[in-house]
Amino acid sequence: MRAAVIVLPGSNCDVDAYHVLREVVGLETDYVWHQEGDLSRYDLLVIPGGFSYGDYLRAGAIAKFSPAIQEAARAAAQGRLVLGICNGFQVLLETGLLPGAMRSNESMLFRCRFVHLRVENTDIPFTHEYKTGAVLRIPVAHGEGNYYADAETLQELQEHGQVVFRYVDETGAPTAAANPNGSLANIAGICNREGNVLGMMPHPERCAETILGSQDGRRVFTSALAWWRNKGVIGRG
Amino acid sequence: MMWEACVQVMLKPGVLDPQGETVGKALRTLGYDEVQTVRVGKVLKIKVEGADQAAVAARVEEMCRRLLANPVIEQYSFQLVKESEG
Amino acid sequence: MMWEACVQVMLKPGVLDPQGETVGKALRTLGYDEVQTVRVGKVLKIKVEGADQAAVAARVEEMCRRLLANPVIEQYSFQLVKESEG
Amino acid sequence: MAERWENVGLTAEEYDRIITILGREPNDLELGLYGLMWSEHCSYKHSKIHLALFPSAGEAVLQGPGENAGVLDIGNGLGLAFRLESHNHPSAIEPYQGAATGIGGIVRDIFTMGARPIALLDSLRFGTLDEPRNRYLCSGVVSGISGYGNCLGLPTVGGEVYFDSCYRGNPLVNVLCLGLVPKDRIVRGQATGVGNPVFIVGARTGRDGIHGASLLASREFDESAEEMRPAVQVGDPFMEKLLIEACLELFETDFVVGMNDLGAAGLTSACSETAGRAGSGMELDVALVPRREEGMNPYEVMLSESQERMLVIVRQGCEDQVRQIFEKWGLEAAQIGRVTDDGLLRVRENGRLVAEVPAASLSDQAPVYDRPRRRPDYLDETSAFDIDQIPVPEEYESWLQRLLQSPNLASKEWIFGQFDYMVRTNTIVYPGGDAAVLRIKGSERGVAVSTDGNARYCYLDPHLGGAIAVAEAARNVVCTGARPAGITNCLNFGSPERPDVLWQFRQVIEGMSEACRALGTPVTGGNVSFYNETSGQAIHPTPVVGMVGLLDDISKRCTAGFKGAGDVVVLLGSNRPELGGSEYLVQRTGQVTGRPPRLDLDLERAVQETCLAGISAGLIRSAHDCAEGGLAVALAECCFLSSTDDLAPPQLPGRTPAVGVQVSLRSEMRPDALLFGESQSRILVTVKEEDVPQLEEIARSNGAPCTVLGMTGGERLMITGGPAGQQLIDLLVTELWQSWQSALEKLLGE
Ligand SMILES: Nc1ncnc2c1ncn2[C@@H]1O[C@H](COP(=O)(O)OP(=O)(O)O)[C@@H](O)[C@H]1O
Ligand SMILES: [Mg+2]
Repeated sequence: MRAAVIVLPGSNCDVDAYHVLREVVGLETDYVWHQEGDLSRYDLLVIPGGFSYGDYLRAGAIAKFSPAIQEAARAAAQGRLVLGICNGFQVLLETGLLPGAMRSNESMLFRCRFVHLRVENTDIPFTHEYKTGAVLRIPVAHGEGNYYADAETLQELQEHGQVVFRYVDETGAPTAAANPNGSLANIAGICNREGNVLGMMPHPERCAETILGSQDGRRVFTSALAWWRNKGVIGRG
Repeated sequence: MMWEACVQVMLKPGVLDPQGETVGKALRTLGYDEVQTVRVGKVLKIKVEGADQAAVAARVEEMCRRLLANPVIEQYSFQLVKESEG
Repeated sequence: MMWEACVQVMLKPGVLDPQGETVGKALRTLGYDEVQTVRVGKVLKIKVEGADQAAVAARVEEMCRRLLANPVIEQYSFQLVKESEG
Repeated sequence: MAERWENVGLTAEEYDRIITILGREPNDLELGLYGLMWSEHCSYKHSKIHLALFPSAGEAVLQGPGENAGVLDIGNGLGLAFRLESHNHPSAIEPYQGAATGIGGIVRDIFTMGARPIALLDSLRFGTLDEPRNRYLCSGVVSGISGYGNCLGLPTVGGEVYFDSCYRGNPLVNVLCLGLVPKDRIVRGQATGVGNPVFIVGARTGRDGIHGASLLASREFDESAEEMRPAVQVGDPFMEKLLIEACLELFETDFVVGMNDLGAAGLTSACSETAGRAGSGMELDVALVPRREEGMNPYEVMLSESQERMLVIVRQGCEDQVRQIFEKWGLEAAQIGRVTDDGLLRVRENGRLVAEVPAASLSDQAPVYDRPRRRPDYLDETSAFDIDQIPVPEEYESWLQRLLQSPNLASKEWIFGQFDYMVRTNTIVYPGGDAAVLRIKGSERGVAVSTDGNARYCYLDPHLGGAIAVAEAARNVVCTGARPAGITNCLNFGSPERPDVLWQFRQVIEGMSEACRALGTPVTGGNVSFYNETSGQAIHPTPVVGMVGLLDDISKRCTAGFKGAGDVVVLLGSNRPELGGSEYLVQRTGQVTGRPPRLDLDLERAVQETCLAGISAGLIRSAHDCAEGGLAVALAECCFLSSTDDLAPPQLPGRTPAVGVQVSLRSEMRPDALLFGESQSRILVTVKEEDVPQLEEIARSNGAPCTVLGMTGGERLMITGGPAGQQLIDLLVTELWQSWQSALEKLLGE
């Protein structure tokens, strides 16, 4: 499997995604500059966190026009894997690859801290190595992670198991206090209908090594690798 | 000819506006009890070159649709004003 | 009576507007070569209760000065519109 | 009418000096250049001779003071570039942008050296939070740092904040940046090689900030600040991020001869400094400088302090490749001049000569002053203060509760939680403890870093206070298992034209130097911020020390929180009845008074060596410095930060505490001094019961006092002690934690 980390002007978690993919998971990984128009050789495209174009106007808004992001849409349509983390998630929303939109955190403050996430759907390439309902400890670091979708979209998301991660407390309950940003229905990550495009606000690449306080994010990457090795069949970890 | 498009982008009604809520709360804390609701949006003043008002308007409309507003949560409106030469 | 104050807050001329610069560049990259400059500001729609227009205007003016605009780098203007009852 | 020189802030003598240098009267532009470069901010004319006292040499020093940042050798072929800088005056006018552009400036200082910036710290001082203005300044500054630093993708891993009425009207915003550079690729701010082209890259030049940082920071701060308002600049972190990446990409090539950021005094400073350092000259044409505004005259172009710009001196013949790199990152790079060998800075406008002065005369021939110094009178009163005037309180629990909610001692998570302290995944000890630790990927090594400076001690005894700032910073770093390696510093003072302020300044430097020598930590650079006063009222002398330390093996790193129940709590160092200058005394009397705690540098070293040896032998399971609030507060903090994780954790902030502690402090001392006194050279450590003798042996061989105080466990913080051995504190840890954890948010969250 070959992975690409798309580097947009203003990306800054590109180094972290690269480090995890290459050093921790051991994938062949390249940085690709956002002007790159042909990403057909990659099985996994990661749109990393950061502040693409300074997050000016709206987070992710300007990035959606980059050739590499347009390529991500093609990859998604072909069933290859696309993962958007934090700003990458915002980009996926702006491009329409995932439904909904992001607003400022309810507190209007940037918040960096560890939260708990419940894995709601373990039937997709990125999460099949988790146990359903598993509670993960994983960091968030964002100022605009307050997910919004209209009622209809929300219902569709729920019906099709597209809500992949929810903010919960230590016991796994999706309480208001456990929600770091006011996100609708405590949503922290969603996927497309097919499950090959995942967007999430928390940072799995920041908790894939014990030295960083948690390894709970690692399986997002190893799941993807196993899925690819099994030629698209989901194996239970 | 030079035009100034003044574009307003607001969150759709019904979409909770955290910034508006925060500003509203701050105003009431400062003693402005008469404040009922606050909604915060963006205004963009865009200077564009163009011969014909209708054509310029169509282009600005397109900019709004493609980039300036996110139709999932936002709505936009704009006014076009002719700039005095020089 | 209910009023809506529509407050515009813009950076003062001469103050760098990184957001405007970046949006302008993005628009030109998208092919809108006619775009000369872009300045981005805030618009706040504030619903206020008040009997008398002049008094309401004075209060809104004060809100702008004290909280809504940062006089060091920003300037503001506003319009007051009477809301239809109900 | 004001004299010519007065308009640019110079004296008649300084004007004469310019005439001597030039052999003629300067024209207006030339005079403007001198005015700026000879301002206190740019020339250090009042501080230079005192700063020379700092020990700046050391085996590991790859670059000492004089460049944009100091660089220490940290092994593995790497240099650690770091520097601390103030942005006090801009932040007082516009807290968000002032702090943001402060970050922008210090980051440029680091990557100018060829270093990849890896982390930030912030040291802040505000007036008390009961005043709305101070709350506004504090939250504005914090969001400015957050807005700019987070966008750059730089973790802000630590810092400090104090609230004291002396900073009312004069907040301090000092920021520190660290960067890594291959030892053999350090870039210097030097313009060498006759004929080499000079580029300006990054943002366009506007009228913003003309007479900004330099003049604002070189004058007393009063109502006239109002009219300087247009001098406030807006930062563009996105532009800066592009600039960092482009410059670092450029450093991979061999196209660059030298580089300098454009900070205070803009082009004037960058050109004259690079030429001055190299002993060369430079010729430039202001008409070639890309502008953001029309109609700017040469004076404005030369003096503009527009942000996010760099001056790059390039090897002749590489112009196009250089342009291409900047183009890739969407940045403008304009060739504006070339290096000459005649020592002159020659400025043209469309070819017409508009200024011609010796470059070095601007950058390092400013006059140097040794102005009068005098010990201030208030010291007689404060040092005569007698603690026996203050009755011993009835009970201690409510005092502990009160202290833990004081914004000076409460959890700072409301602040650092707004900073992305994890990005780049190098932070392996998070903020919230003593020092942050960053791993150096691809090696076993790590860097620990902390900023410290208790200004109350400096106010009460500047010599001692200066020494304590260094000792405490070193102690913080030692608590993680890192060996202190060097410091940078920022000296925030009132007007140097006042003898009492200058006396304090000198004393602080002497104290710091003494401690640096004793602890083997050279000073690699720093910054001076004078004129921090409002209406004749100066701030407390406030040196801030930025200390870095090195860990050879990061798997041995140590954190402050207790690691579960059943460990023995040991105090390295000893308690003395010292309440002078303490937070407790301020809370009780409303006054900063008394004598600060003593500092015995031999003892300090013994304690630090013991702690380091204990950590590296794998005995010490947690280590925490006793600082403000004294032993009781330190014990509470060890509980608050406790966990049951077996692995050395990065110490996640904001988690509910895991264990309590029970200690007995046998002492004849009055209990409030015992609990809340701020004696120096104390570290609280925990070890397994069977390891106590081994730790005692290490302590003995180093000559450090070592006392078993008690045991971790339970849910309560229990302290017995004092002359009668009575119960002093018995409180539920989670309850204390809640008020400590939420205090700042309550005050600032609104
Ligand atoms: N302004 C700040 N920015 C970031 N971190 C901060 C700030 N203030 C305090 N901290 C962090 O909070 C913790 C406690 O700070 P402090 O009380 O000054 O510790 P100490 O007394 O041990 O020096 C440290 O980890 C410090 O880095
Ligand atoms: Mg400290």
